[in-house]
Amino acid sequence: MDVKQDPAVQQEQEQGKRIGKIVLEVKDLKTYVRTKRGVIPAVDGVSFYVKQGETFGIVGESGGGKSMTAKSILRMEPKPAASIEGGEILLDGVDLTKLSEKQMRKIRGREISMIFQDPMTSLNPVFTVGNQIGEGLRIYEGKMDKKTLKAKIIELLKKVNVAAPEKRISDYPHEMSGGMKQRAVGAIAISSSPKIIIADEPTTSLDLTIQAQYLRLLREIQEKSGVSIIFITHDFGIVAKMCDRVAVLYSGRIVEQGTVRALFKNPSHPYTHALINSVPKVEKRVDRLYSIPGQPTPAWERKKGCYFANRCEYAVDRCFEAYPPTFDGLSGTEGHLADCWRLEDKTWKPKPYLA
Amino acid sequence: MGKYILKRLGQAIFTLFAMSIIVFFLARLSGDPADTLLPAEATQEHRDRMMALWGLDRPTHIQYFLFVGNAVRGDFGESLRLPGRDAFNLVMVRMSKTAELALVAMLFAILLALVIGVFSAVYKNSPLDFFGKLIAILGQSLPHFWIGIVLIWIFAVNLRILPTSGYGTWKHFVMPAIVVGWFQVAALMRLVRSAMFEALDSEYVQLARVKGVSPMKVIWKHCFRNALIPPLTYAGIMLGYLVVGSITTEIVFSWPGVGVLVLQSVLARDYAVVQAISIVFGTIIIAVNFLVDILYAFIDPRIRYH
Amino acid sequence: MKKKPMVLDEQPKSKAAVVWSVVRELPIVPILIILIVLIIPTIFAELLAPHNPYSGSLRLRLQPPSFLGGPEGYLLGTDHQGRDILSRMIYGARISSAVAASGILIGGSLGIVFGLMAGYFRGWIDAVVSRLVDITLSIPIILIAIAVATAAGASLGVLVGLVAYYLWGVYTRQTRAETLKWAESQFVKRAQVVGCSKLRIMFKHLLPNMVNTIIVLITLQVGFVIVFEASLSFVGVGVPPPNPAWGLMVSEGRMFVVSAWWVPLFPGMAIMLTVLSFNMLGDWLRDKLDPKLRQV
Amino acid sequence: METEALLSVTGLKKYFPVRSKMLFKKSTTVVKAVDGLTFTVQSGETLALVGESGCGKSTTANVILGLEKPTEGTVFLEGKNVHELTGQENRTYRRNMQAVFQDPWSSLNPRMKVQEIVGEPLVVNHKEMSSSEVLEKVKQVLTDVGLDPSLMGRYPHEFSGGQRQRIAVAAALVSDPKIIILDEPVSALDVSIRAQIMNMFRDIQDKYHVSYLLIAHDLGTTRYMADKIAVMYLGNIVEYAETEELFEHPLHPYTEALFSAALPSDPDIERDEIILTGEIPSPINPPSGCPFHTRCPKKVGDICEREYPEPGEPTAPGHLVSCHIYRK
Amino acid sequence: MSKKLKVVSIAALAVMLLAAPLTAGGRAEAEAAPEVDRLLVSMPSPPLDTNRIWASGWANFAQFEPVLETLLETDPVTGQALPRLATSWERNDNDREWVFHLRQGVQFHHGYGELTAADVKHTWELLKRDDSGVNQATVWRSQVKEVEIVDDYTIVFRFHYPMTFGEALFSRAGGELYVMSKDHWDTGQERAVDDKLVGTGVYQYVERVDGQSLLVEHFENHWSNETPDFTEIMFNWVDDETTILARLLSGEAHLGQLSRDVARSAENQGLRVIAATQENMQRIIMFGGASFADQGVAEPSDAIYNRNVRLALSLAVDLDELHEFVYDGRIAHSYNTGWHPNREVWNPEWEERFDEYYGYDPERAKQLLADEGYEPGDIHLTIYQMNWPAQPEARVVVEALPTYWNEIGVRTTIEPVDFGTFIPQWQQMNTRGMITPSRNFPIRPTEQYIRDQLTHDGALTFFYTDNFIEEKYAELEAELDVDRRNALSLEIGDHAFEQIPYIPLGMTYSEVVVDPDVIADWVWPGLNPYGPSHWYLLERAQ
Repeated sequence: MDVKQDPAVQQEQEQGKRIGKIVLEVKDLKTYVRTKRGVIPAVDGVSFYVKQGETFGIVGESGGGKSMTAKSILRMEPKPAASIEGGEILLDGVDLTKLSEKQMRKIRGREISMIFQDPMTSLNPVFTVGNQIGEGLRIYEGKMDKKTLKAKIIELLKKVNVAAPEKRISDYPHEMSGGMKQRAVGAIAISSSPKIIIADEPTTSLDLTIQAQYLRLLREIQEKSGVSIIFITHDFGIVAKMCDRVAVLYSGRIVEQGTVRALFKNPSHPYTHALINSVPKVEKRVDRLYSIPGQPTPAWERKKGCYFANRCEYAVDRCFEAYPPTFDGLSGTEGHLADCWRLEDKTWKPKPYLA
Repeated sequence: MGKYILKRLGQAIFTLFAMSIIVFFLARLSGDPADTLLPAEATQEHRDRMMALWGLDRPTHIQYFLFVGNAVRGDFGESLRLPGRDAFNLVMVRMSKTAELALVAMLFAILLALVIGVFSAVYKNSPLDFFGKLIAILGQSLPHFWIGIVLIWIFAVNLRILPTSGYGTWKHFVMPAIVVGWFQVAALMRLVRSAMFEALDSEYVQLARVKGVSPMKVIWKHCFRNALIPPLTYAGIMLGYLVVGSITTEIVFSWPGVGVLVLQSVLARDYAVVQAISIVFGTIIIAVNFLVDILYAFIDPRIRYH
Repeated sequence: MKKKPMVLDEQPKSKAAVVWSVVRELPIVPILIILIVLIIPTIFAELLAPHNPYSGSLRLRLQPPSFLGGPEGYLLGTDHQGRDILSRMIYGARISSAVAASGILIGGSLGIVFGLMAGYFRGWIDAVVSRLVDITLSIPIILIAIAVATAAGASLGVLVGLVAYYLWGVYTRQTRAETLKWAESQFVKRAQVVGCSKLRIMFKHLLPNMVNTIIVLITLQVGFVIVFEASLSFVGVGVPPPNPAWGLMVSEGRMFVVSAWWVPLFPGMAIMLTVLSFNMLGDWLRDKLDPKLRQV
Repeated sequence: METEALLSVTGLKKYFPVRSKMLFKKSTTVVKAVDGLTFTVQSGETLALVGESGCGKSTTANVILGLEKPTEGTVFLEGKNVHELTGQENRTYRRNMQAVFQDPWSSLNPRMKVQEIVGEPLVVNHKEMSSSEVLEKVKQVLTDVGLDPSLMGRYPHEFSGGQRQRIAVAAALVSDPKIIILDEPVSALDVSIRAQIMNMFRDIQDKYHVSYLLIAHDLGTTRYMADKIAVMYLGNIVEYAETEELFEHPLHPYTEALFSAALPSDPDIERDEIILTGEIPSPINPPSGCPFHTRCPKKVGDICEREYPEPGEPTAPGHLVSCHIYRK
Repeated sequence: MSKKLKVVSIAALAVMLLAAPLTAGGRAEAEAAPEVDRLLVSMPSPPLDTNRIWASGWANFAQFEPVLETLLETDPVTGQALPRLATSWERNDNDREWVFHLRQGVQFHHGYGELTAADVKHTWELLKRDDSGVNQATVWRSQVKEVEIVDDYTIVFRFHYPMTFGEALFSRAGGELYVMSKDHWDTGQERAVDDKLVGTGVYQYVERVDGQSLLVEHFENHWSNETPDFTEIMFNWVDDETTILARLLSGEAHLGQLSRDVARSAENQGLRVIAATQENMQRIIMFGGASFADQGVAEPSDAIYNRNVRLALSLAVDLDELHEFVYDGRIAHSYNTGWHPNREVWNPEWEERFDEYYGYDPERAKQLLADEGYEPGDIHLTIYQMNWPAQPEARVVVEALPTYWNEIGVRTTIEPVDFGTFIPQWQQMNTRGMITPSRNFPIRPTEQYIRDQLTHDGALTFFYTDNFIEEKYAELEAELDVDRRNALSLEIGDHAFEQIPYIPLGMTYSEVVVDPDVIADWVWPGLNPYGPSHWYLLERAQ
């Protein structure tokens, strides 16, 4: 198998991306959801930032709060069951949690846009693709005559490499191939030249070769427009391939975040460590996968202490008493953070799992 | 697509054929028309003469073949009860009045159901949802005739803003259409509501919201079009219900439609008219279902035909 | 935005609390109404009814309710035969629920069996059943009702038969659609792999999964049946008098709408409350069990 | 393949007729879902069918499971044609052949208790067993798959995804099958659970000596689980080899493209990306000749369009590849 | 949303939907209504919404009344036959020949010329057609031997048998000879009639809207030069009584037909009930059945064959209560059904002894049953209930009878049937009991009545048959002397009274409800059992 393992190449690419200042900063975000079992913290004090032009990954398992975090940023948490109960979401210094729905509508699409899980179902079946791309354009750029609108739509379709965009414009979604639909969704996402695109598990349902096409498309879009992407996924492979920095969510909290390389090379939180080791590798055969025992505890059954403690092989008494603080500067890099009591000991590390 | 249409057409024709058999024997189920139509004083000779006149002295299967042969040409014979009147014409004249009423009623039902359905889906579990549902269900919770009588008393006798009954101006349409249509609102509303839930849940609606489309536009442009489709498929069944309702409603509002005709014809064993009514109704319902199937395929081309 | 902030409960909810929170959500009012108006009278008619529902004295004809100055002991007044309206309503509940229950039971079971067969076997069985349903639904029921009732005479049996005949198509359609949906599911595939017989798959695997839908369907149809009975009584082919069915009472009483309003009003109220309650209950169940149910 | 294989599939074809879209025109088109498969599974080994959606791997599973009749070709289990079984033979076959499906949420009947689900194969196929014997067996397999048997009175919805998949495995194991078809058994599970389940499959194989036919699209999973791999494209096997041989030396251009598209397990891994153009062609009118020629970056010439490349063993014995590149 | 709010809102809506009619403010005060020229009539739709009057029975005739005239008219006050299209008439050959002298100068509507004997003969020919369905079709067809046109103004009807009730047959009171124009017929035969009806009445036909209405207007060239108070009459077909009441209250109808129960509410709301004048021409309501016979096909062992059982059943019914509470007192006793004091044959004893046979005495009834050996519960009757046109009270009575009979230990089942199902049963004498409205003929009807209802030979041999009556009627038929015939009639009457052939409930008047602001008064005899006649006598309110 043709594999290059040259860190220098990676470095080079990252720099080539022209990563700029911080665009979005989320501080101690708390989104609570009312369920039959009571109010549960779906997002439980999440803090991170995203710089211009970078790809920030949010990775975690179902129920970890990934999607709720994304929805909260867009202020689309399902009301009234869910509500933001604390924290700030600063977009260029403006706190989105303080904005009214009407003001938020000016942010959505224009400043932050989103790509959903399934490009196949995120187009409305009863409208033409041109219509759906144009809809956003008219909102962002005001009324315009049909001709200009059409020209702009075609321009956008060209940007996402749609062949013969003049013809595609009047197609209904069901008349297009899957790849075309992906591109159309991409065109909608960049139609307003947003600062940030949130991609919510955009490739989960795709085949490998199609996934590869799509990921390349996203990368192209980013290169062309310099947009920041928040990539929400459960797949470490995608993180490895696409992201600059990553945050690992577990039960509504970020347990570890940092650059992708730092995280992969020096996973500091036992959960991150376990996750990385429980994924079967394409590159080599492992004798036995690491497997994390049990499953995440539902919020209403949670005891005090670290949420991961009951599944953690390194847990000590303290882990069951209080939630650990966040430690910075792990693996010698600033910005590599993790929540684990064991990290009080600066030299402690989860022991490498020998497969 | 062509094959699909042909297949549906074949099914529709078969359904009609099977229906004709049922209708034919149903009409003969309840005895001789002579017993109802002739005065009690009539003699046997008188009776026999009438039976021969109407062709009822022939064997049943021959009557059936004659019936089918003529029915295909729209000839159901003369009404037994209204001699000299062509049964088919008689039905069609009345049917047009019923159709007018049904159309207005359907329009009313669809409008109200859409508004209630959409709002009660969007504002689920709110007072709006509750009242919307209440109004929708109320139309179903009392018999047509009673709602009709109540409306007559309120709007015609007390307030005098609408005519009590009869056919004529647009004002005559208001109350019967409400009565007939209201009964359908609940069912339609449920369809719209669940379709709206589906649409509201969909990613394309989320995408629209992310695009910054205003909530009203999300609801009325993106969800609404999709929520329209399921009620459409209900149109055929709805017609059936409309007929049930229109008969009692027409009697209360002395609407000159098929309602009274149905009642009188069946009670009078007016074979010709009963058959004409059933076949015309059945054909309309089958045709509407057929059209809906076709239309459905056009409106929502995602449908796959297996 | 002035709304109550959510507070994380210190104490996670106990099982009992969860159960209670579900119970609290039950549509208590409709359930109570159904109990009081329909079910309790159905069971305890003999105990509850103060008078004979079938006979009265013509001298006591059209007397107003006792609280409006009518004779003692006739709480809701008397009808055109001098019979106690309350007693008739109490026995009427029994007739209404009997018609609805047996009609739905017969029509429902037939429809479920046919729907399961059509949906699971597909092919010619499906074609035949589907055509039958089409035919059933395309001949207006009222025509059939009048024809059959004039031929066979109006009776409770005929009425139940008509209701069943009308409903079987609805059930067949719904069950068929559900069967098609579930037949694709992996647990059915698994059952096939295991080697379950077709009968076992239909009745052990498919049927239990349609219970939700069927229950919702039933709740929504109880009301329909009661109103249907009233419509048939209006054209003279419903429950035969002197049986005290609610629909018949309203239908017969409508001529007294001005002179003796209590005759149609109270049975009308019973119909309305029952139907409304069943619909509310049905809608609630639907929201709980099957919010995207594509059927009426 | 000298010893008689446990499962042997020969020349398997499954075509579905499609209705013509033209008015008055007779329909002749078919979907060639599976177009001539031949492979064997030996006792105790794991064969993986890998491919993207539409390649026919699920149809293959359905035919082997007896849910569909093949258009052509045969499936033999322990020397018996599975589509020509009767009575007791059929019950034996049902016992020996079990399956675990992808979605643990829909593969367990939500209206049946765990003990009913797990015990059903016995109830249906081992009519001689008493209910207490069935219950004993159910308890035993539940323990084997790592579930507490005391939970067997509960309904599936009371379990998490991983537990439900264990229940499904228990139900497959309960009749002591010879082979279990694993249809994407972990792809619907969370990452941390996947490892548990995959480990469990391996443990069970060790313990029961059962064969697996694994249907998968995830390469990591296949590399971890399978002994042999068949790569499928448009109803055909394009390459077939022992797992390590295949991963180390992929020959077919499609296999190469597939592997290059696999996500890396480390950010430092950078592969030459072979991005295939276009979509997988429709199986209704599959391309003539080599089915991959429409997207193949290494097309050698007209022959690819004309002639179907018969499989050969150009590099190593047992490493079959269907490609004209290696046919010169 | 609070539960309380929900409950309150449901209650509010319930009241709105259910109780609104109760707030009916009644008839609005007429704001000095302009004089009404078009009279609006709301009536149940006629069974035949057609101009072909020969096609069906009397139930259909109300709609023809304003347009057509008969040879003789019935005096609304005395009930006697008066000249109408015939100025005079003679009976010859022991009533076998009836000669009519027609009025000269009578013009047909729409310019179809003058009435002549040919038109009368033409009308008769219509009535005896193969497809004729009129009540007296048998009479017109088989009893009339020939019709001779002597000259344009003289016509002779010759009968096979003595025609004893010619005054009824040739007037509105019992026949269907509504004279129609032959010239008009000749223009297009049936189609011409379908197009319009051409008669000589005070009103002429304007148009008929299928299923909705019939409009007639004053005919200016009417021979009598009578000017009716209303220049137009519009009949609207309204089938639900409640709607008729609503139309009357809202001014959309000035005249309507309602059952007594509804009429009572109408009176409370300020409307007026006008009853017909002729007691002996109204409906007789009685309870009878084929099995009340001592010979025939049914099992004679049935309890109902026992005269004393019939007597007991009769005694168990409280007629006074029925009269007062169901009919509001607007009903008279029918002492011996088929006979009436206004007619030639009457026995005053019947009235005196009525209570003895038909009065209310449940104790005696019980005793009678016990004497005949019947235990309570032994006797089980089936009552066929039909919807008789223009008999809304019948339903109430049918439901009341079981209560009375239950008192004396007789069980009853009500079985709703319709006419068509019933008639074959009736003819096979399988019917056990029924309520039926019947009607007396005003002039010398008794013999016809006996023939029809009490003998095997009559068209209506399904009420009561009896060897004694058979014999006497045979005698009567052979007898030509009127006095002797009357004596036989009386003898049969005595026998019938004694045998309790039916339970007579009474005789009722036809009634209409009118808006007193529009209609001041109306004297009409009430000839047609199903609807009003003599429309030209309506008096408009000032």
